[in-house]
Order: sequence, then structure tokens, then C-alpha cells
Amino acid sequence: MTRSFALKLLSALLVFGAWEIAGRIPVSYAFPTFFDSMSALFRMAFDGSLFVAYAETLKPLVLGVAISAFIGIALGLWIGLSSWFDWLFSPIFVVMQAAPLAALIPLLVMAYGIGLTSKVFVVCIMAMPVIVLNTAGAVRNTPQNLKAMSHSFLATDRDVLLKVIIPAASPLIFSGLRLGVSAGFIGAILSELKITPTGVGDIITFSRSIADYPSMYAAIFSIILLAVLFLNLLEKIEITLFEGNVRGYASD
Amino acid sequence: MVMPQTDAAFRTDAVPAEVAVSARNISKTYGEVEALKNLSLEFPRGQLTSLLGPSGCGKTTLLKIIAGLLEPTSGEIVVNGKPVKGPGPDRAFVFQDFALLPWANVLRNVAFGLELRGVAKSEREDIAEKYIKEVGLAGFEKSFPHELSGGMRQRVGLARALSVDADVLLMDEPFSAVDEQTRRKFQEDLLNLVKHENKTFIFVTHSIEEAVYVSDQIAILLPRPSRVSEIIRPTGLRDKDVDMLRRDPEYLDIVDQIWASLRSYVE
Amino acid sequence: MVMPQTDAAFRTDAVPAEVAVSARNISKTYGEVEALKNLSLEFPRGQLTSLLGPSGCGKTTLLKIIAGLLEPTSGEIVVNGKPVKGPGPDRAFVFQDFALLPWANVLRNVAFGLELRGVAKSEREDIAEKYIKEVGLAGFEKSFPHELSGGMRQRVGLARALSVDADVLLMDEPFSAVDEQTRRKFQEDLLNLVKHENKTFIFVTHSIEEAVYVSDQIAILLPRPSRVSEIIRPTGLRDKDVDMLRRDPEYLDIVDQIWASLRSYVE
Amino acid sequence: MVVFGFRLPMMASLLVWALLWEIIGQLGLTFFVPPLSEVIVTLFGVLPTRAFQTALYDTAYAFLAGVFFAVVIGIPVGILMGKSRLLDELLLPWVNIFLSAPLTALVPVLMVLFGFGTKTIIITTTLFAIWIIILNSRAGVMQINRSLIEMSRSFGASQMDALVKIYFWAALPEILGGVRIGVIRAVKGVIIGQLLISIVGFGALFELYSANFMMSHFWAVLIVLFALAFSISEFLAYLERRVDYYAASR
Amino acid sequence: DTLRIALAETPSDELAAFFVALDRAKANGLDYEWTAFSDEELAIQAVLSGQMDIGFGTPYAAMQRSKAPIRIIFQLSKLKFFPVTTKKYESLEDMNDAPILLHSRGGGTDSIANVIEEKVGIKFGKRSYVPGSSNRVVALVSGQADATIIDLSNKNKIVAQHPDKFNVLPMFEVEASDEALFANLNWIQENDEDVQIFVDALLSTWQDMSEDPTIIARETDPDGPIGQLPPELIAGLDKFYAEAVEGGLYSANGGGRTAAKADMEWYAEAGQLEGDPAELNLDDFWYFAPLDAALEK
Ligand SMILES: Nc1ncnc2c1ncn2[C@@H]1O[C@H](COP(=O)(O)OP(=O)(O)OP(=O)(O)O)[C@@H](O)[C@H]1O
Ligand SMILES: Nc1ncnc2c1ncn2[C@@H]1O[C@H](COP(=O)(O)OP(=O)(O)OP(=O)(O)O)[C@@H](O)[C@H]1O
Ligand SMILES: [Mg+2]
Ligand SMILES: [Mg+2]
Repeated sequence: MTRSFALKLLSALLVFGAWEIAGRIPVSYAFPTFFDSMSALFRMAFDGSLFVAYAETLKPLVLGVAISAFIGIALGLWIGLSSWFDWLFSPIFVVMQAAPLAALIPLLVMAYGIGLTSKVFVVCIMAMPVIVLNTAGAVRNTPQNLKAMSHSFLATDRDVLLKVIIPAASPLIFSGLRLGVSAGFIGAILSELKITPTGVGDIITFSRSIADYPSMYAAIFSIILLAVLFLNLLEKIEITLFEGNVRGYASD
Repeated sequence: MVMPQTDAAFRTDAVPAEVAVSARNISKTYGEVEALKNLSLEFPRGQLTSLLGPSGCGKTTLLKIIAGLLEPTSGEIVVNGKPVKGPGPDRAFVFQDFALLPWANVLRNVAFGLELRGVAKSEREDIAEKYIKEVGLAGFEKSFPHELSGGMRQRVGLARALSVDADVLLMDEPFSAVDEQTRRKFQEDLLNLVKHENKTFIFVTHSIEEAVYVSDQIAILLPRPSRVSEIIRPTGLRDKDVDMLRRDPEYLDIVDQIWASLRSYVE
Repeated sequence: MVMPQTDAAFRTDAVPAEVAVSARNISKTYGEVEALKNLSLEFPRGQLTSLLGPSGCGKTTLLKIIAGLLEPTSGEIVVNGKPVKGPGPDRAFVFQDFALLPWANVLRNVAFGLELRGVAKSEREDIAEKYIKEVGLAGFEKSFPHELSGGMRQRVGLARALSVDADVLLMDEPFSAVDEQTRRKFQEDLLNLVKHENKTFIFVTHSIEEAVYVSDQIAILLPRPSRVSEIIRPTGLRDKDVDMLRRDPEYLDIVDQIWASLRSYVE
Repeated sequence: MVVFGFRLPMMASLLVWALLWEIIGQLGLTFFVPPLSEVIVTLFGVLPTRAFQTALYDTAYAFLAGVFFAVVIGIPVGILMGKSRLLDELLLPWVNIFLSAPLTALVPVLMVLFGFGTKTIIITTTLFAIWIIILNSRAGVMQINRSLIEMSRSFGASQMDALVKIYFWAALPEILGGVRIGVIRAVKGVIIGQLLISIVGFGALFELYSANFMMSHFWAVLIVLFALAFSISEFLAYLERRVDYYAASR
Repeated sequence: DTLRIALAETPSDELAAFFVALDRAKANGLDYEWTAFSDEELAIQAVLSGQMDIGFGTPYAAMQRSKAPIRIIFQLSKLKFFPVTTKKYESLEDMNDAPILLHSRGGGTDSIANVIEEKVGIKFGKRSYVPGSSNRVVALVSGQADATIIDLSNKNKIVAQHPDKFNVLPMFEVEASDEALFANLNWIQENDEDVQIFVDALLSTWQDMSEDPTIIARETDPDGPIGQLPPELIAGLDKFYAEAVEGGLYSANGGGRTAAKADMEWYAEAGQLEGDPAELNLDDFWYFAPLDAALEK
């Protein structure tokens, strides 16, 4: 653990160092240094504006991600289990994946207004397809002999689903969730950039329009930080839920 | 050692033993491969029946059909008078490839059958603990399958099947990976279950010696497409001293008889 | 039947047999579990050595260490005078769990060892065909592992190991899932290889009978943490008629001796 | 989907959805959804124009290049990460960061670093597609059966052999799943790139049509895009089905 | 070498005049290429970082804050925006406490709203931000909002499509720039010939257009980016430019010092420039030489 922490620290140092240097050259007037961005971040954190912004941003994000995770996994399981459902619905998710969201935003505004609903919708469109498609794929690949075993011990369909299919599919479900969550973050920001600038999206657009680049980068940095923390949390959940699935690395 | 065999033998001779499982005209083809062809066989209640036959002849297939895991291409299985439509609580299966959940530890794997039957956690773990001790895995409750040796994995699968306390036990080469010592113990345990709990065992093995020692009846299967070629009912062996059995002429005669009949069909 | 055993026995008695593989003070711990402890054992060239021991005592572990697949915690393995650093072309392995490529058919699986050694396609397929026939799987070249029975899968793994023609064959319960008939044939084939090609076999089995019949030496391992407790060298058995062996008092004496010594250590 | 023993192609269900669309369009609920028939007429009007063809070319080029890099880099990186602890510890935090970085917000940084041309659009496309490919390959490798690895080592497989002949194949069902999703995401990536970085290709058409409320034009281009995503996804699904025979018996 | 132009939107009818000017410049030997960016900020950043030569927009904040030596050389269009409301409101005075949709915080429409508040003496209610005039039109038409401020062409569209549903409230004149051309000072000085050709062409086009708006449609190259637009859009060019000229969207003399002064006041009021507008030095923001020279001719 300490070694992996040291490695993380080292690679972080390298990257931030490179950022600082690039900012000092500078590569561009629009590219602030690492320290400028961090001080902007601390300033926003201390005057509280960052937290106000996050209170705003997290609403559609958390709501959308939660909806996508629940409905997405459920739909994914269903699609993976029923060829009929697969036939009817997986094209929709392929289309959703491919839909150029940024161009569709006027449509969303039309349909759902400029409030929370359309932002939640954007987050869902971004997050759900990958969760659904990954889950469905993993379900199809559940080891046959384990299914036979649980049938012989009288598993109900629900048991097979909960106790065999889901644990066996969990590595892929979680990688789908990770992507879904991060896509949700993208969606939340995108909706704040494109539908109505509020929250962190507002900090980004506003500081960009007044050329306060350190604040803009600080906002981007903070959202990435948040997303990474969130993904780590997800990984912890995966490890505690499915301990035996972590069989380590093939090289060990 | 007590004498379960004599009981069974008695029953067989006097009143015909009640039939627990019967396979009627079972055929099974996998695409091109004809695994079973018109196989019929009866398994009396409270007795242990062994299936002996060349590798790939369809023993696993037959067991899975009895378990309700595979549909026969034709024919039907009747368990306790009812035709089999799928898996039931009256049958438990020991898998040839163990079929352990890789993400669950030994305790959970053994308790899994009970878990599926909705037994409460503390209760099923107590039962599982007991069977884990019984198969000699005490101390490995928290290990994961990939941390166990081959034989230990097999014993996990065995403990799982025993713990659900089913009427009919379908065992597909259940002792193939354990040492002779342990195997002997398990055989004894099986015989106790047959005698005291009136359980029905359907047992696949490749060891003629094992079959002769534990079985009430031995069904010898032909190579693919498989039918029953012969049924042998060893009697009066179980009451002998196990350690002396190896030199017992009666025992050796039966082994030789089976050996000869297997060979004649194979060659 | 010819008499390989007498040759070996002769060699052993007169000139000490050359050592092909030697394990020196091998210890291995997995986290908490101490599998092997200070185990030393020599495997003479051109002989078949069996490892007998309770399930979970560390036989697979020892084999994998010899193969160079696992690092011992301490001690070293010397093969043909050179310490083992990793896997080498001089050793081939038969895996307890078969380790077949599920995406490849029988032909490719059997040829896979040769493929990794860079043998041209047509050549390796010819060799593979030959061994597939030898293990009795002719006609199943195009089948995939999931379409085979347990014993058939095991034979694919066996054919793969044989086809690379290595000096030392490490076999982890190679016949556990095949019927006695086929097993007998394979045993004969092994003895031929030992005799005519001077190959060295290290063989894990749970069958005392099998060990006694095929081995030049039998190493009996203690339960975990494992050391060699005894080495038994059966002599003069292989020249007897196989079918009569079962009743041979000499054979039965050795079996009983091993049985007794295993039991004394286990209990 | 099999009906009466006949395998209905995946696409066929789109007909059901198309019908639904036509009905909604005919009902005239909203001017945003013109009837499908009208969209198709427009589509055939638009197809031969030079503006459309250049856009198609620009988009397809950036898309294919982006997917190419995502696949060629993503699969090996994912496999290596699943295989080696050191590499995984080094890279995983960054994979997570890039994965979670709101790419739209990162675009300014990308532009500073890579300029405004097709190059940046290709990079954006790659960034959309690559992470799922990496993560799925990694997940596939991490659940690989250890015996297979030991087997290949015991037969003297080199590192390269093991990668190409064991890891890749054992993880193939997951990898293909990842590539399929990655490719579909790349479609979105290329459009977002075209909209955010410099407005070219289909992105420009979308912007133009939506800004001027030319909804049937808008949907016509969208259909072309969906068709693109669909045919590629179907092709990969076909490959996935070809490895189905062993996916569930690993 | 080639002049690299950073547009802040995709070529559409509103850019037809600009492309006509580019064609004229090309005829005089100017070699150029253009890239369309999705918004003004990106175009500004592209010029700031030297990846583009000339950009489209009003980068006053960037000039003052990041101390980048960029200067405006030509005013392309004025901030002609129109308060459009549902029938609920009749005049600006009615808008006290009324919620309103604007482009973005600190953007042009936001500053217009500020100035309206000051001049009319009202206070708008909650300001919501929806980037893109067309998106705000959508919101208005679908009943998501009652009031917004949109640009000329969208105003015309909404009036044409829903003649009786919306009011366009009367507004005072605004002289400040919406779009202007800017570039790095160094670059301007090093490429003064190209810049001159370009500004000459722009000025002549703008002057010709203010006399006869139909020249734009006539001079548009059918194979150029405008000519390739859907025929529906091209058909509307004459009308668009007639209305634009009439509505005073373009100043025929390229803006110059008048525009610069108006900008100082406007953007200081809007919060994008700091300091007293009267004390700001115009030469820190504009570079008048090419425009002056063009006007001389
Ligand atoms: N990867 C591992 N992690 C932890 N413990 C392990 C691991 N592999 C093996 N062990 C332990 O090491 C001991 C020896 O295992 P090994 O597989 O060598 O036994 P074995 O003699 O081959 O048994 P069997 O006859 O059942 O195959 C066992 O107790 C097992 O639990
Ligand atoms: N899923 C399948 N698809 C195609 N053929 C199969 C399938 N499963 C089994 N078979 C074939 O059916 C035959 C019988 O297989 P089965 O597993 O029942 O044999 P078995 O008697 O259990 O053999 P063993 O003793 O080796 O385990 C074999 O020839 C095998 O090739
Ligand atoms: Mg079998
Ligand atoms: Mg073992």
C-alpha cells in the first residue's frame, strides 16, 4: 500500500511539475501555472463559492448517476438475459451512445426546459448506455457450469441472478459503472456549459469569459479531483462486495 | 463396521426394493455425437448405485439428465414416482469440475446450497462448518478456491452437496482427486448415510475397486452411444474387514468379473 | 510385457543411477500456509518416481516448483546439473485441472506446446494427430474442450505434454478422470517411454495400486508442512502378468506397507 | 432474436422504432420531430451535395483514425495493466483521471497542447473511445484462469507469445465488448470534437441545421451517423458472437 | 504566408458579408484559411496562443487581464440585441422583477440587461442563462420562459414564425461592438501589408453593402462555404442584409474610434473592463492604423 501510494505521489509530482513548467514558459496566455490554479482553487474554497457551486452541480449529477446506475444495471441484466429484450432495446442504447448530445441540446431544452430535469436527462443519456451495454455483455458470458450448479441446488431465477450472474459479471459491471459515472460527470458539466451555466459549469464559463484562467483551470481540476475520489470509492465498494473476485495480477 | 449390505441384499431378495429413481429409455445427442441411446436403469431407494464405463461414454450426461440440468433427447426420468421436469430439492449434485464460486470463500461455497434454499445465515453457516470439518477442511473456511489444492476444492463441492441433506445424491467422480486415506473415510461416511438415513446414491467412478466396495449395484455402461450392458450386485462384502478386503478372494473375483466384462466391451 | 523394472533395479543396486532432477531443502509458504518444509528428494534419470501423500500436502506445489512455475521460499531445484530459474524445454507438465485453451479445438490444444516452441504448422499438426490417436481421441480433433467429457479433457492435456517430447515429465494426477481400461493402457505407454526413451517421470497419484505398479520409486509425503517421510522402491513387479497382479502377494505386501505407513503418518 | 427459427437481424428492431417515429411525426406533436418519411426525403436531397460529402469525409476520417489509435493503444495497455501490478499502479490513477475528466472542459487544454486541426479532433475521439477499451481489457485479463498462464509458461511461452496467444484470447470476449462500446462512444466523441474544437464535418452541419431550425435536415444527418455507429457495432457484435462458444466456458 | 482566421461560429447567413470581403481580399492577393470555433472564447484563446492569426470576438477582458498584446482592428457588427417577450410585457418598464433568459453570466446579453436596468430604472428578476440565441428562442417558443434577449436574425425569425405571440420591446441604440476582428500586435506590425489588404476589402464591402445590401447575395461564391449552405438559407440573404443594414447592425466605417469609445463605456459598465472608461487608453485595445489608411483611400 505504501509502495503504491509512493508511486501515485511520484507520478502526481511529475505531472504537476510539468504543468507548472508549461505554465511558466508559458505555452499560452490562456494556460496558467499549477500554483496559480491551486491558489485560485483555495481562494474559491475559502470564500465558499466552490461549495455553493458544487451544491448546484451535484444535484443533477447525483440524481442522474443514481438513476443511470439502477436502471442501467437492471436493463443491462434484462438485455443480457432475454434475447427478445436484447433485440428490441439494445439498438436504442447504441443510438443513445452515438447521439451527438451537444447538438441535441436544443431538443432537450424544448422537451424538458432549462431546469433540473433536462440536466438530469443529459447525465442519464451520457451515463446509462455504457452501463447497460457493459452489463449485458458480461451477463452473456457467465460461466455455464456455475449456472448449472446453482440450478441443481434449486436456485430460483432470482438467486441465479443475484448470487451467480451478478458476482460473475461484477468486474465488467463495475468497469461499466466507472465509465458511466465519469460520463455522468461529463454530462453534468456539458449540461452546465450548454444548457444553463450554473454551478461549476458557471465558474468555468464565467472565468473563461473574463479571462480568469486560473479560476477556470481550478474549477476543471476540482471536478476531476471529485470524479477521481468518486471512482476510488466505487473501487473500494467493488473490492469489499466481491472480495474473491480480486485474484490479483497475473504477473504476481 | 456394520453390515448395510446384508440389509439391502435381504430387501432385494425378499421384497423388491422400492425404486427411488428410474431412467426410462433415455437418449441424448449433442449435435452429431450420440452420447446415450435408449438407456434404462432403476435406482433402488436406500442403495448406492455406481456407474462404471469408459471415459466419454455419457456418465456425466446421464447424471445431469437425472438432476434435471439437461433435457434428454427422448425418454424420461422418474424420481419418487414423479417425472423430472428440472432440478428439485430431492436431489443434490457433486460436480466433476467442482463448480465452485471463485468469488466466495470456502464457508460461503459450502453454505451456498443452503443459502439458495433460504436457510438463515447463522444456521446455514453452522451446518456448513460441520461439513467442512467432516471433509477435513477445518481452518480453511476463509480461503478462496484459488488458494486450495485440487483435492481440497473437490471436498468443498462434496461438503456443499452433503449439507443440503437431499434424498438422492448424484456424485460425479467425487473422490477422484483425494488421497486414498480420505477416500476411505468418505466411503465409510457414505455407507453410513445409506444405512442410517436411507439415502439413495448415484455414483460415478472409474475405480472398479471402489465401485465393488461401496455399491449395492454396479451398472456397467457401454461406450458411446451408451446403454447399460450389465448390472452387478456385489453382496456380503461390506461386513468384511476393510484392510483385509484387498486380499479377499470373493472381492477379487467380482473385480475380475467387472474388469473382464468392461474389457470385452471396450475392445 | 517386458521388464523395465529389473533394469532399473539393477542400475540402482550396482552403479547409482544418474540423478536427473534433485530437490534440495525446498520450503514453500503461501502467506500463512506452510506447504513444504525443507523437502529434499532425488529423481533418477530414466525412472518413474511417484509422489504419494494426503490431499493438500503440497504435491502440486512441489511439481510446480520443479517446473519453474513457482519460486520456492528457500532451497533449490537442480535439473541435469543446472539450477532451475524458470520453465525450460527439458520439462513438460500435465496439469491437475487440465489447463486447456477454451477457444482452441483439440488439435490446436494438443499442438500448442509445439506451437510455442516454434514448430511449423503442418509438422506440429502431424505430431499432434499422432498423440491424439494415442490417447484415444481420434475423431475429436475439431471439438472444443467444452464439448468433451472430463476424462477426454484430461487426455488432451496429456497428449499436449507428450507431444513436446521433453526429458522430464511432470504429471499431476494425469489419469484421475480416465477409466481403468484407458488408465492401464496409459500406464503401459509410460513404462515404454521410461524404458525405451530413458525419460524421467515425476508422477503424482492418489492410487497406491497405481503407484506400486508403475513406479521405480515411491516418495511418501507427510501432511502439511510436507517432507519426504519414506522412499519405497518396488522391484520385480512389472514383469508379472498385469491381470494377475491384483492377486500377487508380493504386490499386495507393498501396497499394505505403503498403506500402513501413510496411515501411521496421517493419524 | 430468433423467431420461427429465423434469426432476425439486430437492425430489424429499428423498424419498430422507425414506425413509432413516423407516427409521432405524423401526429405533429412537436416541430422537432418531423415524420421519418420527410426526413428520408431530405436525406436523399442532402446526400449528393458537396457540403455533405466533405463533411462525411472529414468525419469518417477523424473517426476512423481516432478509433484506430484507441484500439491499437487501448488493448495492449489494458492487457498489460491487468497483467502487471507495477504498470497498473502507475497507470490506473491516470486512466481514472482521464476517464473522469470532463473532456468537454479539458478541450481548451487539449487545444493549447495540440492545436485546432483534425489532430485534436482525432485525439478527442480517441479519448472518448480508449478508456472503456482499456478497462474492459484489464477486467478480462484480471479474471483469467491462472492455470492457462502457468501452462503456457511451462511450455516455454515468451512474454510476447503469452500476450498474443493467451491473454488476448482469454480476455477477447471482454475486449470485443469494450471495443464495441468504445467505437460507439467514438461516434459521439468525433461530433463533440467537431463541435467544440473547430466546427467542421457533421458537427458543423448539426450546428447549422439546429441553429436554423432545419429539423428534417438535422435528423437526416443524425440518421447517417446512427447508421454508421450501427453498422460498426453490428459488425463487432458479430465478432462477439463468434467467440461466444467459449466465453461462457472459460 | 497564409492568414489564419479564427471564426467564432460556423459559417451561416450572418457571415456572408464577411466571406464576400474575404473573396475581395483574395482577389487582391490575400492568401487565407479559416477555422470555425464553437465560441468566442476559443477563438480568443487560439489567437492568444498564436495558433491563429486573426480572431473574431470582443476580447476586452483578455486584453486587460492576461496582458496579451492583442488589438482590435475592425468592428464587424454592433451589439444589436432585442428584448423579446411574450404578450405579458409591453415595454421595458413592465419588466421590473421579471425573470429573464440571457446568454451567459458576464456575456453580451448580460451586459445589455445591466444597461437596461440602469437606463430604464428597473431591476430584472431571476436571470437564467441559456447559451445561444436559437436555444433561447426554443425556450421561449416552448413556453419555458417569458422574456429573453436575442440577436437580430433570431428576432426576425421568431417574429416571422409567430407574428402574434411575442412582443419585441423597443430598445435604445447601442454602438458597442458585438464582433470585432483582432490580432496580436506584433503579428499585425509584421504583416502590415496583408492586414491592409484585408481591412481595405472589409471596409469596401461594408460600405457597398450599406448602399445596396443585395451585393452580398450577388457576390457570394457559389462554391464557397456560404454558397454551399442549404438553398433555404441562401434565399434569405437579401432579406437578412436589408434588415441588418436598416437595423444598423453594421457600421459602414469599420467602427474606429467611435466604436472604441463606445466599447470602453459599455464593457466597463458590463464589468468586463476595470477602471474608469474615460481614462482607459484606446491604443491599448485598438490598433487604428490599417483602418485609418483604408479610410484615407
Ligand atoms: N495460491 C495459493 N495461495 C494460498 N495457499 C495455497 C495456494 N496454492 C496452494 N495453497 C495451499 O498449499 C497447500 C498445498 O497445496 P497443493 O496444491 O500443492 O496440494 P496437493 O498436494 O497438490 O493436493 P491435492 O492432492 O489435493 O491436489 C494447500 O494447503 C493449499 O491450501
Ligand atoms: N456440450 C457438449 N457438446 C457436444 N458434445 C458433448 C457435450 N457434452 C458432452 N459431449 C459428448 O458427450 C459424450 C459423453 O460425455 P460425458 O461428459 O457424459 O462423458 P462421461 O461418461 O462423463 O466421461 P468422463 O468419464 O470422461 O467424465 C462425450 O463424447 C462428449 O464428447
Ligand atoms: Mg464425466
Ligand atoms: Mg494437487
